[in-house]
Amino acid sequence: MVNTNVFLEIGLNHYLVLSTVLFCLGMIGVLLRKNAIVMLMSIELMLNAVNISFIAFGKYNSNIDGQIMVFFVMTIAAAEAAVGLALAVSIFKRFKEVNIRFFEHLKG
Amino acid sequence: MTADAFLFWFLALSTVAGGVMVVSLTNPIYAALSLAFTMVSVAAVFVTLEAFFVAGVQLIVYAGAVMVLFVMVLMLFDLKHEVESFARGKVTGAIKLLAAGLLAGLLIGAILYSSSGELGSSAPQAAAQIDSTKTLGYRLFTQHIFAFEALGVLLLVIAVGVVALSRSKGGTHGKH
Amino acid sequence: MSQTALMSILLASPLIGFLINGFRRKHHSANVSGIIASVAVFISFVAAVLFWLELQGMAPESRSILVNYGSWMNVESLSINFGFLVDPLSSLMILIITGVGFLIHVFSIGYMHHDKNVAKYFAYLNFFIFNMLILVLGDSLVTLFVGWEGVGLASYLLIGFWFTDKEKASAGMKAFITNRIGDAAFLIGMFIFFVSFGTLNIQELNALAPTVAESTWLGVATLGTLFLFIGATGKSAQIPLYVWLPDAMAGPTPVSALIHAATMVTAGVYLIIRMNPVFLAAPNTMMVIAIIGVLTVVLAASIGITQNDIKKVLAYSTVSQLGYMFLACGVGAFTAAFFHLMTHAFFKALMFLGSGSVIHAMHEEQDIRKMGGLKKYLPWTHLTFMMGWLAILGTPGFSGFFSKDEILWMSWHSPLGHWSLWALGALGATMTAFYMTRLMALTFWGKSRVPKEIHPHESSPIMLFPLVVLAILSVVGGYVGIPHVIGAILPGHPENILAGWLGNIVKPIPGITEADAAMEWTLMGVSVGLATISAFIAYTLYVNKQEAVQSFTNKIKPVYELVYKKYLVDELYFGYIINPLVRLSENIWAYIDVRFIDRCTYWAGDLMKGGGSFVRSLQNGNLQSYAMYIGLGLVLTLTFVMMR
Amino acid sequence: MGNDVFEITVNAVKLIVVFLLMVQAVPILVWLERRGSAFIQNRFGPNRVGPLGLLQLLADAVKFITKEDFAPDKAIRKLFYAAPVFALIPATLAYAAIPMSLPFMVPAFEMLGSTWGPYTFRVQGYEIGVGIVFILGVSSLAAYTILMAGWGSGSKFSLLGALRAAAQVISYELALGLSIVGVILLYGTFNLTEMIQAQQGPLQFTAFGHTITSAVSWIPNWGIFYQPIGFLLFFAAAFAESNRLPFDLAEGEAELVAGFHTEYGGFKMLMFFIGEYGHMMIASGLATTFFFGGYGIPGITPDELQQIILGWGFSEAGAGGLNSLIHFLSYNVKFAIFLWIFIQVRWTLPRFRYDQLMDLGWKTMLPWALANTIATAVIIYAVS
Amino acid sequence: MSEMPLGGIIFLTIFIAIFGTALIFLARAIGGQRKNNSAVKRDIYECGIPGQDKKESKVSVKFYLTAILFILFDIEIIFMYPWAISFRDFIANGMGTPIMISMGVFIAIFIYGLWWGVKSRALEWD
Repeated sequence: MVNTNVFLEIGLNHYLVLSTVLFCLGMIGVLLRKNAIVMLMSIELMLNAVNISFIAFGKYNSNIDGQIMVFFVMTIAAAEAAVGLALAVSIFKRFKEVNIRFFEHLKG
Repeated sequence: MTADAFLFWFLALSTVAGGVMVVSLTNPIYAALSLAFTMVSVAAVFVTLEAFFVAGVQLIVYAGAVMVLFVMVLMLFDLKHEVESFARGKVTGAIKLLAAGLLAGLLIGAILYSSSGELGSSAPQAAAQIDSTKTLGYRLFTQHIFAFEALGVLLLVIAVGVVALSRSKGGTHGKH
Repeated sequence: MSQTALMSILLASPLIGFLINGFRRKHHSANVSGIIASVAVFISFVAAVLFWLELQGMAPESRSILVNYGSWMNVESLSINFGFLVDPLSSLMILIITGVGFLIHVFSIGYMHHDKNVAKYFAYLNFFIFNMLILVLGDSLVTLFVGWEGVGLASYLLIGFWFTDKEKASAGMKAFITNRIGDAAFLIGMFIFFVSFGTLNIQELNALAPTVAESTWLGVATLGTLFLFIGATGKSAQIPLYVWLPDAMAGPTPVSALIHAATMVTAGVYLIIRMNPVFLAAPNTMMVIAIIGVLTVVLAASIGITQNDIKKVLAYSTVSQLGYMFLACGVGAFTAAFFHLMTHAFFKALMFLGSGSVIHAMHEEQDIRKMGGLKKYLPWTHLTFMMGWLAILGTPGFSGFFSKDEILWMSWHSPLGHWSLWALGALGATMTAFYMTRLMALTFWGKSRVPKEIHPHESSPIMLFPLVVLAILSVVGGYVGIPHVIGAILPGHPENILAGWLGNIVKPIPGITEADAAMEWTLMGVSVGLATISAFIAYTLYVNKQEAVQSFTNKIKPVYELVYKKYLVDELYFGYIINPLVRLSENIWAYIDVRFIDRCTYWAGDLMKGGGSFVRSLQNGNLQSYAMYIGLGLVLTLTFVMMR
Repeated sequence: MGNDVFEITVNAVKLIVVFLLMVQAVPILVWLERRGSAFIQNRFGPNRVGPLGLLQLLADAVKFITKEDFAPDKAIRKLFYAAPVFALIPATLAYAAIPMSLPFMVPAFEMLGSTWGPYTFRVQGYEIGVGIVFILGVSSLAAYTILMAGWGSGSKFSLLGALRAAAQVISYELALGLSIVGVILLYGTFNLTEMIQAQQGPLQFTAFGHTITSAVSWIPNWGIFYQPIGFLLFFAAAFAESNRLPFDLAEGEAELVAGFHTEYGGFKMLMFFIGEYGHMMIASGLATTFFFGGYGIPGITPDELQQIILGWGFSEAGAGGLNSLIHFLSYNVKFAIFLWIFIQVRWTLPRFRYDQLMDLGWKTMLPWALANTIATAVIIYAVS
Repeated sequence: MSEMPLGGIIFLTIFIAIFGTALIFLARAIGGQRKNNSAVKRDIYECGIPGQDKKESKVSVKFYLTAILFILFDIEIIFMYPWAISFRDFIANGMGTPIMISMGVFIAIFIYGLWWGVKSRALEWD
């Protein structure tokens, strides 16, 4: 059932689908990119996608807690980026390389 | 409603385009700049959802701080020439793409499936959000006060950890 | 102030003191650390006094304050709260702990002045006070056990405080391990009670126990109380687990006074008094307790006669006095036991601190053969020590007299008692008089045998202050429990305040008859007379005729040697218990462990290894493969959820 | 943006006008700066072209636009050309959010056969509820411009200059952000217009439920009297944010040539100029708004002025328009004073060393801003 | 959307982008581009010696450390904004003391972090 209103009446679902698409884009980035820093960036993308759904749910349920959660997610994401980049810099100083193919030491 | 719809589709397009560029551009600096663009677009999406303060914070924290850090670090590294940007192995690559695609499909399916329920594309309840930032502050400092303080401690710990990391002279594989 | 807040202050104050001193353990100032610790304990003491006053204001039947901090564990039928109970018994006990504890903290400021780890020392002391309070106030056996273990730990740490000395460190180990045996028995006793009564709350146990009163040896109450009693012998140094206490004298002397004389070692007695309805329900256990108690009295007193180390003498004296308390418990005279616990806390803490003062003056010399004539160097120490001596002797009018004679009388008079118990108790009292007089004579009186290089000096006022306070308490402490028969002839007929105070806690001995005043006076006269004679003999012998003592000991050398070597109990334990156990465990290890269990595990390990090498191929160290597994798992989960 | 074609059109035109206002201010400022610096340094400055050298502006514009468009070989062309364009965006977006005067009402009127209005147009690009947060967020994007230019030039001087500038900008953003917390505490809002409204009328303190009005009625109720330390910190941080002397470490000539725009010339250079002066203007506008009553006039409230103008015989709408105009002038006077202070400081103070600069930001201004915040909170808590 | 006219912002952004790009092309059209510049002119700026690539220049790691610390402190400051804006409401609701205490704890953590950063010489530029 195709409804033209799908394009004109913007509702919760639109935002959720947008969030899903962004999330999976970020997931592809994490799975496929070899540069550790780009992987970190893809993770940020995923977190942003989740934030969109948080705020959309918050708005359509009239609950401000969604925004507070986003606030927290942003904080944690920034903290994660800080630590991740500090690690990346340490690794770069040591190996002159941030391609994760060179760090496959963690295996059984 | 058409203006809102137009804005949404415009923003959705720019967001997704930015996301695609992040994943596909092989020069990490371009990828980072695309991500910054995506962040700004997401902030705009927040505005369409009437989360004004969070949108501002998204600009300040994500676009203005985190991504600047990414760009700075990439410039420090000078990683213009990437030997290989994408993972080797056609089979695993296909499986990975398939997994992501399946996940997207399943999630969208789930959203559409559940939309026949109560959370359909109905308009939001007309809540009297007189000043959403004040409400946000009120909730943050009453309901979520512990998380708030814990985050303060977390940030402190991370500051300490980052400084310690930047001092370290190498990994666990012996020292030069 | 609400009771919860008061309780919080009472408990938290020493804990905070412990934390402060623990965190500043690198500091070396005895004054600062000591004042922090002393103030912490003093605050607790004030809280204890306030509790006591609050109880005073209540009706005698309802004197009980239960402070519940919430649920600790709640598993099926086991439900334990962080509950702390203040009733007449525990209120007196916390007064003793914090009061005497405070005095000993103050004494320590002077005594530990030159030590480097003084902050650590005070931290441990505060830690001990905190755990002792938990032990005393805990309203269930589990809470009590927490404190029980905590004081054990504090005791271990403090005995081995100078752990760089190997002997002292191993003394701490010995105390700890010996206590473990008792603790194991304590736990078994607890399990027995829980299985049979379904609760570990002391109040509920006390209420439930009389319903199972029995006379067999294998009944619930008998077995449970027996195991608890074994636990008590461990903590309170009774036969057969008393061996750790004399060695525990390796710790600093104030520690010996606080932990190994006044408070911790009385925990076993306190446990029995606390649960007296349960123990009364098991007459066989009571008999065992009385016998063990009286045997300990005699054994420890006889060893005490031969010892030459001032602290060892006091240690055996402590063991022997604890024996009296158990004797009193065994014959059902719980009030008398508690009375003696209290007076003993005063005079024994006094004597230990006095000995600390002497040792301090003698520059860490503990051998009484190298002392003598210290009276003129240490007038205050001598005076206060003499008060303790008079008290322990049972001199009429001093505190020890009232409590000890109460015990002796009850051991004769109680339906659970026996004339032989009295006889052995009186013998113990005679021996006590002898060795304490000997100690006095060799240390303070007679000619000085002090080596020339040592110049004894009186201690600082900060150390004398606790001595004086405790001396006063040793003298007047007995007047709270004047026996009925003496009260009857005194003007105004003072009542036995203590018995009245504890009336609702301590159950009366079943089937006790009206006291025979004439008989009581006679027995009192006999024991006092015997003690006087023996003290007099000791005085003449050790002040004037030391040669006679020498020649006498030479004549009975084998016996003397046996007693001097503490009846070779340590050697017995080593030869017949510890070494065989070690050999047995070695064999068990060699045959069962190596040949059977190890082989099973190797086999299982090989199996796992085979499987692992397959799974390992999945774990290739590539982060993105791992992420892919997560993603695939997500897809599968979602599919499953959607299909449902 | 509006509910009908007319309003949307007016608003769009208004936005473009605001942008052009900002752009055209730059040559004037450049001229002012050159003449001003010459005055300070006892020189003449540009005085040949036109009266007082005023036509120098035009000459400069012609020169800029006729320069050869040039990029070095090692430059990354995409970034190199995109950076100056992006330099305009954050400054303009932020500047458009600052209210410049009272809104003016347009009564309903007939046009093309239908009734339009009534309308209320604000004299600013757009009104934003979370104004401060928006301005901070947008101006934090300026770091990208710097980094893009530095990286895109392919020169080590540019890169070093860009990194320095970025590190400096973000360091002072902390002090800037924190110095504003006191202002937010004071007014309890993020909205700039509400802040200006709170500053109207004579100075009055409210403590313990009593209101003490200043004895001298013409002293305005400005934020500077409540937040003097906040103002100093804000203004100093704003200097550093706009990379002006004494904080222009990004372009220390002796070490870095000209910083991140070493390789730029001609019109691209001018765009960076516009961006930089734009930041100056934002800082001046915000300082005016936070601490000096915005477009308000000391001693008289807009309503009183409206009554006075009505007394001159104007219609309601005409009086409103004139009122707006007078307030716009009031705003611009304050605004110009701050801009002059910027220029004066640039030609008065010497440059900091880089370590001094970072120390000042992290170890002096940040603690002071924090102390200011705490003090403000405690006082507000104590008096209410 | 009354609180943030998104349309206006986007319109202005796009307008400036187009305007700026147009100006650049205009300048290029007027100023022109020469095809045969000398190698020296096409090189990046250097003072008297052959040009050095930016890759060879070493950049202090301090820059990124400063940036990371900036992020962390920036978030803490951002957390103060909702507090600042609702502070008067809290006081009006009689919740002044709890909010003062909780923010006091937070600011204490902030101050400790700053103090630690200064003490550990992470903020030293030498």
